[in-house]
Amino acid sequence: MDLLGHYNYYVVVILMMIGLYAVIARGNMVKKIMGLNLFQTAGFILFISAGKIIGGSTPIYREGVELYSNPLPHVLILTAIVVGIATTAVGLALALRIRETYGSIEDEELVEDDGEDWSFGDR
Amino acid sequence: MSIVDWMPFSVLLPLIAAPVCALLPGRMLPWLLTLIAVLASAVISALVLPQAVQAPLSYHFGNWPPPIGIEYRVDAVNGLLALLISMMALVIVPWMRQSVNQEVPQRQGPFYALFLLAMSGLMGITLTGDAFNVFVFLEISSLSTYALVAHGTRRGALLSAFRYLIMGTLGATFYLIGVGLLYIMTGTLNMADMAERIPEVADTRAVRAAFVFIMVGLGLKLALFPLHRWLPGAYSNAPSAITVFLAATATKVAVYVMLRMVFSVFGVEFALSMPYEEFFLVLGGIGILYASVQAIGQRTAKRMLAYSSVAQIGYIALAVGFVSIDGLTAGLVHLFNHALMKGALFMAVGAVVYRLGSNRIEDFAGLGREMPWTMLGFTLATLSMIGVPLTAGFISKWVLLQAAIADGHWIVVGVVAVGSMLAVVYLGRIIEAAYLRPAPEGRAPVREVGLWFQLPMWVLVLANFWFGIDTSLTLGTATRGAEVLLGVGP
Amino acid sequence: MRENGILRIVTRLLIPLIMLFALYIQFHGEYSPGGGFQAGVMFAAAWILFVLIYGLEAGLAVIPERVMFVLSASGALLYAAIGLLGVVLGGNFLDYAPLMEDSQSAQQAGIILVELGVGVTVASVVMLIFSLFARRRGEQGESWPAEGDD
Amino acid sequence: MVAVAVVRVRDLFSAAMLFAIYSLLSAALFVVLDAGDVALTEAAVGAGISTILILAVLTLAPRYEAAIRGVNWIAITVVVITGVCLIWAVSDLPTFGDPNNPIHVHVAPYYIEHSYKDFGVPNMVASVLASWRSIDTFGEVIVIFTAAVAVFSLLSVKPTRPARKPEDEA
Repeated sequence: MDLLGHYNYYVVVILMMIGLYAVIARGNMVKKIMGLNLFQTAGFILFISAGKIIGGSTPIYREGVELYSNPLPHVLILTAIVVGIATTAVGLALALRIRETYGSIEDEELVEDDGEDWSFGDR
Repeated sequence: MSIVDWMPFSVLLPLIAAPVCALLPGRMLPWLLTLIAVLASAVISALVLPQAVQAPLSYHFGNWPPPIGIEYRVDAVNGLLALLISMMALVIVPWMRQSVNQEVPQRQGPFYALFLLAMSGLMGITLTGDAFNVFVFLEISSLSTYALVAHGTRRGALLSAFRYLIMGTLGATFYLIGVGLLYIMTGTLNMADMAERIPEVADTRAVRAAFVFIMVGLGLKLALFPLHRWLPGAYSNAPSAITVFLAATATKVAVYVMLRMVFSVFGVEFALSMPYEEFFLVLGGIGILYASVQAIGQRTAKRMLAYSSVAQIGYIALAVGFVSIDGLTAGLVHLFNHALMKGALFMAVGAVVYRLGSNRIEDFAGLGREMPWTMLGFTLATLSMIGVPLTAGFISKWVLLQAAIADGHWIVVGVVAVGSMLAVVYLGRIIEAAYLRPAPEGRAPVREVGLWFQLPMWVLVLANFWFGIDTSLTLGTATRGAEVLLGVGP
Repeated sequence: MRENGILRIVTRLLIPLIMLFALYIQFHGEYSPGGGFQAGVMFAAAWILFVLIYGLEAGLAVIPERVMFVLSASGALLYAAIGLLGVVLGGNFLDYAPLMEDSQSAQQAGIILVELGVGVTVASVVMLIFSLFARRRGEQGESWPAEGDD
Repeated sequence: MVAVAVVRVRDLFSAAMLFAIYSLLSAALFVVLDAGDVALTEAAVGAGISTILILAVLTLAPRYEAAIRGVNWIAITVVVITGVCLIWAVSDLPTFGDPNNPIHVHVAPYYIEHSYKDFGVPNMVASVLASWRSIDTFGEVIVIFTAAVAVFSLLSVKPTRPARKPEDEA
């Protein structure tokens, strides 16, 4: 019963781990952004799952319905989704510019170019 | 209208000015609007602080009482921080005009709009009393910061901005998950309300995990060692003006949120039941040593100062690691003072970049004669950084050492001493280059920069001395803030 | 894709429907799922569909980028103005109660206006971002003809 | 699961498509969980806008990502630690769907009760969004506006900027 009662949460954790792995391990910037999105969406499912009441209904008032699911997480996640798409857009725009200036969007290929030592002037 | 009614406008005015600013043509108008908005914000913050020190002020948006609605809640801690942010912005905006003209030659409306958004985002994080609202304003300030960093003229700016974006978003999402777990356990998002409800559920693993998630998320944002990797690139590749602003404010706000969450929301007992103290002392200590050594090896001034910032965050982490009035006071004072010193240092470097187009350390050779005022300012700010008596830096180190000695943490005393030595070494390299080495053969004579650069920098340099001598504002407010955080005193 | 007659006709039928649906979502958001944000995205999606079929120039002829930019700012400003109106009329920021005598209709008016601000901003921002990305492609195509083999 | 495929597939184009499917699936999940508004948004944003933007970038970028060299052990360690921590935490959360969870007995009942009574607005999500937590939504509008300004300032620069010499700037 306990396992079933938390099924949603376990799924969330697994999705989160997949997304996080993509962000850290993948070199491709577009992939990183997708991973970030996976990670965020998993977080959203966590909130929404918490807002659900079994037997409850969508939080829109109707005559005779007593039990509604919690509207507050829905509001938070709406906001968070918007924030997510905003981040995605900016990230992709950056990836585009990087591709134009460096000719690649593989993060690892660009490591040396990034000037971690910042020693351009010595060459 | 009383001051409480004006309080949220220190956030809202720049926020509302931003869309207008984005539409304005040319260079002069956006800058002027930015200046006005920032000035208004600073005036409001200055008026709010004395009241907030007496008793916390609360403003209810839409007139809905919390926890139903969202409130802005200002006490000594965030009042001080809000004052710091808006004052720094006020000093930087006049400074940035020429520098931005050089580095952002295209349309400047959007640039200044982004600056306003970044600033008001930080202000919003500082003032709000709602855990989710923090996330929203965090994203406002972060998104605009990523774009601002990408405005840097070096092509590395894009890459740094992208990495900053990935790390920053991860941090924000971690924070969001932490808040989500807390919300699931307590049913509320208002910080004060959460604080009341956490003791009931403090023993659950979910709340503990929430604590860890929030710490990691904010640790990413504040560039706590070992999560600092994004910071040097972002600082060194951003336009000079943005570097000054970021160094002076952005990480400080993350520190503040962390303090607020740890002490005001989770509470001291809960924090002590987690390995909180060890966490901060160890990471802070290693951070200071590691970043200081890194700073010595850097070839450019901006990057060196960026590593120095990571080290300074280590000091703040050390200070807040002591769960005592002295420790927290030291952390808050250093938060404030470090903004003053780093602001002045980065401004001096920015002026050099403006003239030379370079900030490699060997290019500083001979500048002591050619740009005497800039380098004098740099040197004086360095003194404060090292912690020479009569400077602000001395005050923060003094309080920190007192706290360490009171707790019997002798290793910390040693780390602070070594860190200061290392600071002498790395900052000394620039000063040595500027004063002792002759200008390279064949370089065209470098002119001193104009008043627009000088005045703001000297305001900060003198502030370093002012707050080194008269500590009533910083130390007094910080002590009060520490009392508020620990929940003692009136 | 642009020469395909079926696609053109289907889109021509579809776009007004999507727009109508967007408006429905916008103004019916109080009664059923939806609201400014969803409507804005929906509206923008209709425009994007138009661009995919008829090309970016045709799309920009309907709404130039400059207008989108102004609209996106003005949506946010509309929101702020509603908030400020509450302050001017003696309440707190985003307080709708002082807007009208009757508190219920004041709240409704506030919500509708605010949602309108959200809708305008979101629609114009999404269109703007899409157009910026799409335009990039055209410009790059001219300057980077040999790229694309990797 | 689709998510695994999104990460595994090296063809970014297919990954984008799978990503859209993933978004649609989560939207469906949101409907099941009574979150109609969120589902609508997720479907429009995740499956619509994000995917379109990703595709727009992909037309300009190589379609295949570089081969992965070996296994990234650091990433796996970080992910596993996070995952274990989360599993450990979530198994302690209140049971899914129980109406007596703290989340349902504090604050939320006020919204549910007063939305229709005080506002005459049946959709509680709308009234929480636009009235009770209105400043959040204002922040949200500002975020999306920030994104517009940011993308605008990033992409309005001419694409073929001459490669600048790093020496002469800093």
